[in-house]
Amino acid sequence: MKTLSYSAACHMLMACADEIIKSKPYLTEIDSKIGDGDHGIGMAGGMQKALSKLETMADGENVYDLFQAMGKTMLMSMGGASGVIFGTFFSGGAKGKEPSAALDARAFAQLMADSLAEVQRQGKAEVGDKTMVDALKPAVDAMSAYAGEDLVEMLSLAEEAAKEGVEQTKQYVAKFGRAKSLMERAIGYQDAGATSIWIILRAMRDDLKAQEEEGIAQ
Amino acid sequence: MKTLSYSAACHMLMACADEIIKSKPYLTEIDSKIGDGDHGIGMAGGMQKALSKLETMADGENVYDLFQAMGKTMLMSMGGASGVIFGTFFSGGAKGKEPSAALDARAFAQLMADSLAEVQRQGKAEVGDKTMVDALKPAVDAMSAYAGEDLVEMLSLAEEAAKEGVEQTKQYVAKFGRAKSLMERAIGYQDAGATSIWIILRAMRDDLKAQEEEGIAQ
Amino acid sequence: MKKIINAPGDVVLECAEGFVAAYGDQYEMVPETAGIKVKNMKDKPALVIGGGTGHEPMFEFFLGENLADASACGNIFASPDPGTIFRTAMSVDRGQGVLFVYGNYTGDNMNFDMAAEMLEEEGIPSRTVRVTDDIASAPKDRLYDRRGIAGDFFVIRIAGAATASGLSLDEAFRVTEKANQNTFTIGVGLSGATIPGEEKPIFTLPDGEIEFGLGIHGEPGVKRTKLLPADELVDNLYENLLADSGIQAGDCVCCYVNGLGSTTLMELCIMNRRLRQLLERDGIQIHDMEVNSLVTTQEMAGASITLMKVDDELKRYYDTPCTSPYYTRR
Amino acid sequence: MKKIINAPGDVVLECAEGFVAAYGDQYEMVPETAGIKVKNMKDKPALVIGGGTGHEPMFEFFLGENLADASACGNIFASPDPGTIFRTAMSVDRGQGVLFVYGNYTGDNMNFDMAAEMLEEEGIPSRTVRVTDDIASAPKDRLYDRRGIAGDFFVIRIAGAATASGLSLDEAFRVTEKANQNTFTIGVGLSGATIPGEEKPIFTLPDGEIEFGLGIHGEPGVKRTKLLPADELVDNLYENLLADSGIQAGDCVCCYVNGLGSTTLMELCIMNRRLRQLLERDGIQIHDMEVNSLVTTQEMAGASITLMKVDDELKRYYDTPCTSPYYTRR
Ligand SMILES: Nc1ncnc2c1ncn2[C@@H]1O[C@H](COP(=O)(O)OP(=O)(O)O)[C@@H](O)[C@H]1O
Ligand SMILES: Nc1ncnc2c1ncn2[C@@H]1O[C@H](COP(=O)(O)OP(=O)(O)O)[C@@H](O)[C@H]1O
Ligand SMILES: [Mg+2]
Ligand SMILES: [Mg+2]
Ligand SMILES: [Mg+2]
Ligand SMILES: [Mg+2]
Repeated sequence: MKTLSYSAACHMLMACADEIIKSKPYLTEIDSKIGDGDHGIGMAGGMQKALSKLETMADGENVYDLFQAMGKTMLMSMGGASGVIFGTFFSGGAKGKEPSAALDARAFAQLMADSLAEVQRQGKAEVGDKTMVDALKPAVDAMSAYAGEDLVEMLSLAEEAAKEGVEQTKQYVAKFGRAKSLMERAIGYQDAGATSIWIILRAMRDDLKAQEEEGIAQ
Repeated sequence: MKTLSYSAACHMLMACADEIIKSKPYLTEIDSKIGDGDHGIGMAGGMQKALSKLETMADGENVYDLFQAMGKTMLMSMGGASGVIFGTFFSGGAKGKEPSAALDARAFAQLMADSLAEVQRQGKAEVGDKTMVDALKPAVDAMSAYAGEDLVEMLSLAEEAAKEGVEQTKQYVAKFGRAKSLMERAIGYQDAGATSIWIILRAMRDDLKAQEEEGIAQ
Repeated sequence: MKKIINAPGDVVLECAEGFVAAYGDQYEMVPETAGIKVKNMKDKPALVIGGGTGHEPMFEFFLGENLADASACGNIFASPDPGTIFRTAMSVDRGQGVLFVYGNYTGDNMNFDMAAEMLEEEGIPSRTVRVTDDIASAPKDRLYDRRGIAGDFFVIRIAGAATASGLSLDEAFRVTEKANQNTFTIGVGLSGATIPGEEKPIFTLPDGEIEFGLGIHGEPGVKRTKLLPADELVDNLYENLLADSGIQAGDCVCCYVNGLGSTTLMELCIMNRRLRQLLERDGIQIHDMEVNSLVTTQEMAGASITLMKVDDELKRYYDTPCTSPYYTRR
Repeated sequence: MKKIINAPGDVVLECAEGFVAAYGDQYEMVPETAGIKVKNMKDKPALVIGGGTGHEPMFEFFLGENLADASACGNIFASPDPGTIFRTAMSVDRGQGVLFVYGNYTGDNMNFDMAAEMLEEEGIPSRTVRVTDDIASAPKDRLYDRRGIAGDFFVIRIAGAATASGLSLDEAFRVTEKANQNTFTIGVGLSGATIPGEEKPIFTLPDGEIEFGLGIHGEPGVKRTKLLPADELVDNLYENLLADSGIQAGDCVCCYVNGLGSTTLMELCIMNRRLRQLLERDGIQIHDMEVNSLVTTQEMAGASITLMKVDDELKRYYDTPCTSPYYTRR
């Protein structure tokens, strides 16, 4: 898939929401280990609201609007640090972009990179702080480094990098959130937010692939 | 010993105080099992004040004054139910009695019986409620039943009855004080206040015996 | 349970001293006791409250304008001695006599009665109201056996307003006793508490169990159940209160949800929410509601609900503004 | 820890509803949020406080005359979303702008800043003071990294008095920020706490140990020691406060001993007793002392000491009477 149309993007974002909602118990379990166990609940709640929002947007034209609406909906309903962080993950890169009917691999990678920058501006987390940045940063790096034109291939690389990033979080001590108070005791457990990023990227890849195979997309 | 003179009574009451003060850790340990562990502290504190008071009363004439002063001092310093109960044990029977320079066995037994009545009027405890009454009532009964004239012999019978009374408290559920909340779990443990009564009666007996042997008393 | 104390024997006195260190513009120690009195005692019948300590702010610090004038303080959960009570009463008597209000416990009754006798010997009249609001502590026909728990709050407020209103001692006594007769409380305990300096908690509850009717010193309650959802718990307490008090549609009540120490204000508010629903459902008029932790049992977890049935007279005294560092009403 | 709740997801809203059930004459819900506002908002810059809940009475209920006007409430220990904050601010804005005061935490900062941007888009000016009193949470040269803990109490009181005094938003902001710059707190934790609906406590401490500098959400402190006698503990906290704040002989301070939840008023008063001794020994003037549990962490055991260095301007605002159900000053 070389271009992500408005309708394909809408489909893809809804798939992300579905996957997070399905993963609610899994995310909750992960957050229970070293956090307060509400990550799955919070993300699923925000995604549910985002889904309803996306459903009303079938007729739009600017792809960036979808990302912004999704992020804004999460931002305005979830609360906590993660509401801002994940809201910004979706909307941060889209902010201020020229309207566009579709995205190619370059534009998509740029969108993600700009989102990461915005997440870091807001949240101040660096790689190694045991947050979603540990999954997002390597994924963005992989996408930026990707020289090809295939969105599915690019997202596969991103998904792999994110997965590896989640793995890495196990060895870190947390600098944000509840896990912070556990100090060394957090070592050995993966970060919930990083896991969400991986699930989202995987859902994007899988959905675009499926859309391609079903011939829905061009 | 057939009569308890003013000075012998003063000596005897000081011996009671000494014995209780010496037994402080023992009483505390007993009260810790089912109470709040302060009985030894409370009694020893009251007895210490009583001692100081008795020391100023060497020159008195009315035996009942000694009992009243001792009880009143405890009453006015200890607080709690036990301050009233043990204060009344010493002063309750002496209240309203015609002044007297000495007591014979009859008068002494009557004094104790009147004290018991006063303690029960104040505290409402009956035999079987796991209180000092369980030791005091049988001791008073033994003294009332005693037909002889020897104070030491009479107090020996009282001491034995009290000791048996303390033993009995082990099988009771408490109706007063902290032990009340333990319900059946208080069974198997003796009551601290009953133990104090036994120690006091034993101290009276031992002291009078010693005074007799040393020929101080008549 | 770890406690921030120095020597266990000093906690009561040091607590009072620390309070006066903060609020010494209004309060001072009663000489030779660990109790506190207001600084500018008015010409009125004196209101003296007290009993064992460990229920802060109740007794010790429930003093101020239109509240009590002095507190006679014993050791933790143990009555003060008659001398302490006598000195406390003397320190605030203005020649109009003394109204004693305290919870109905053998130890307190004995010691306060003796102090009352001592006052009488000095020619100072006194009256006594023993708070008997705990409906779980004895059946209705043995009212004199009922303990005083969170209802102390209401009864003392009425007494404070009544003694400050120009009423005579006898009249203030009558109004206060009327408040007591109309005050009904039932509580539930969730966990134990530890007395400073002691090692073991005063009582323990199995995991996940709660105890209805538990007293504020850990006295045993009437039944143990599994932990219930807040609404169900309140339903249960409420039904007991209505059955015992006879309060019914058309009656008017003041309500108080009291926390025992470590139960959070959040939980108490959640309880109060349901309480209001039930009262409204049953057509019982709500004159006022308070949610607070004024009668505590160290760090015990648990709560109680108090209803005071009020007529116009009680309302008038209830509505009198009052002030203290831990409870104010305007 | 057993808690008296219904569904864990409903605690925040039900708590607010239960509060309004009791104090609905003065307060009402902010529509579409779990926060509360005063009923009769005056014409003045609005003071909006908030953050995660679970610290009751702080934030949620610290509203009233010369206190805050509305609270924007998130979940337990989690910031509210920007929409909630925006709606809360809008509900009390009277055309004179909004002063936000809250503790300095990443989540709160991000969400409140977004709400401030939203207000700006509506043409409503706002100013923000992030309370940074916890001296244990970051070194002096990273002041912007310091958390807000019990010092919220002082800073919000000053903000309440300042916004109600006729000052402009900018001036009220200046005074409040000055209060914040002069407020220093250090705390000690004795035991953990549990969030309603969760099974495990948010942190645990070994038997007989305490932790200095622990945050009000269980954030790790600076050192663990054995439980110390109260006086020694206070000496320790006090020395740290003086070293960090530079407060010295001749300075004038307001003091606050705060309990975290299950630490009793008795213990807090014992601490305050020592605090006064130390301040008097060192020739530091005491403008006022408060002992209370206004910034809590569920049923956590522990306490903190706050010193606010005051000049004549801060004293003037500090001395302004204020009223709320859980804190009143006359
Ligand atoms: N400052 C931050 N920057 C980036 N990610 C963050 C930050 N703070 C928290 N997160 C992410 O949010 C996740 C926690 O989310 P969640 O459980 O929903 O919130 P909370 O910590 O309030 O319970 C963490 O696992 C982490 O990945
Ligand atoms: N009503 C009562 N009548 C008789 N004795 C009592 C009564 N109440 C308590 N006691 C006695 O007091 C003892 C407890 O004394 P103590 O430990 O000093 O007081 P507290 O129970 O206040 O800690 C009990 O062991 C019991 O013997
Ligand atoms: Mg979480
Ligand atoms: Mg959370
Ligand atoms: Mg005791
Ligand atoms: Mg005892």
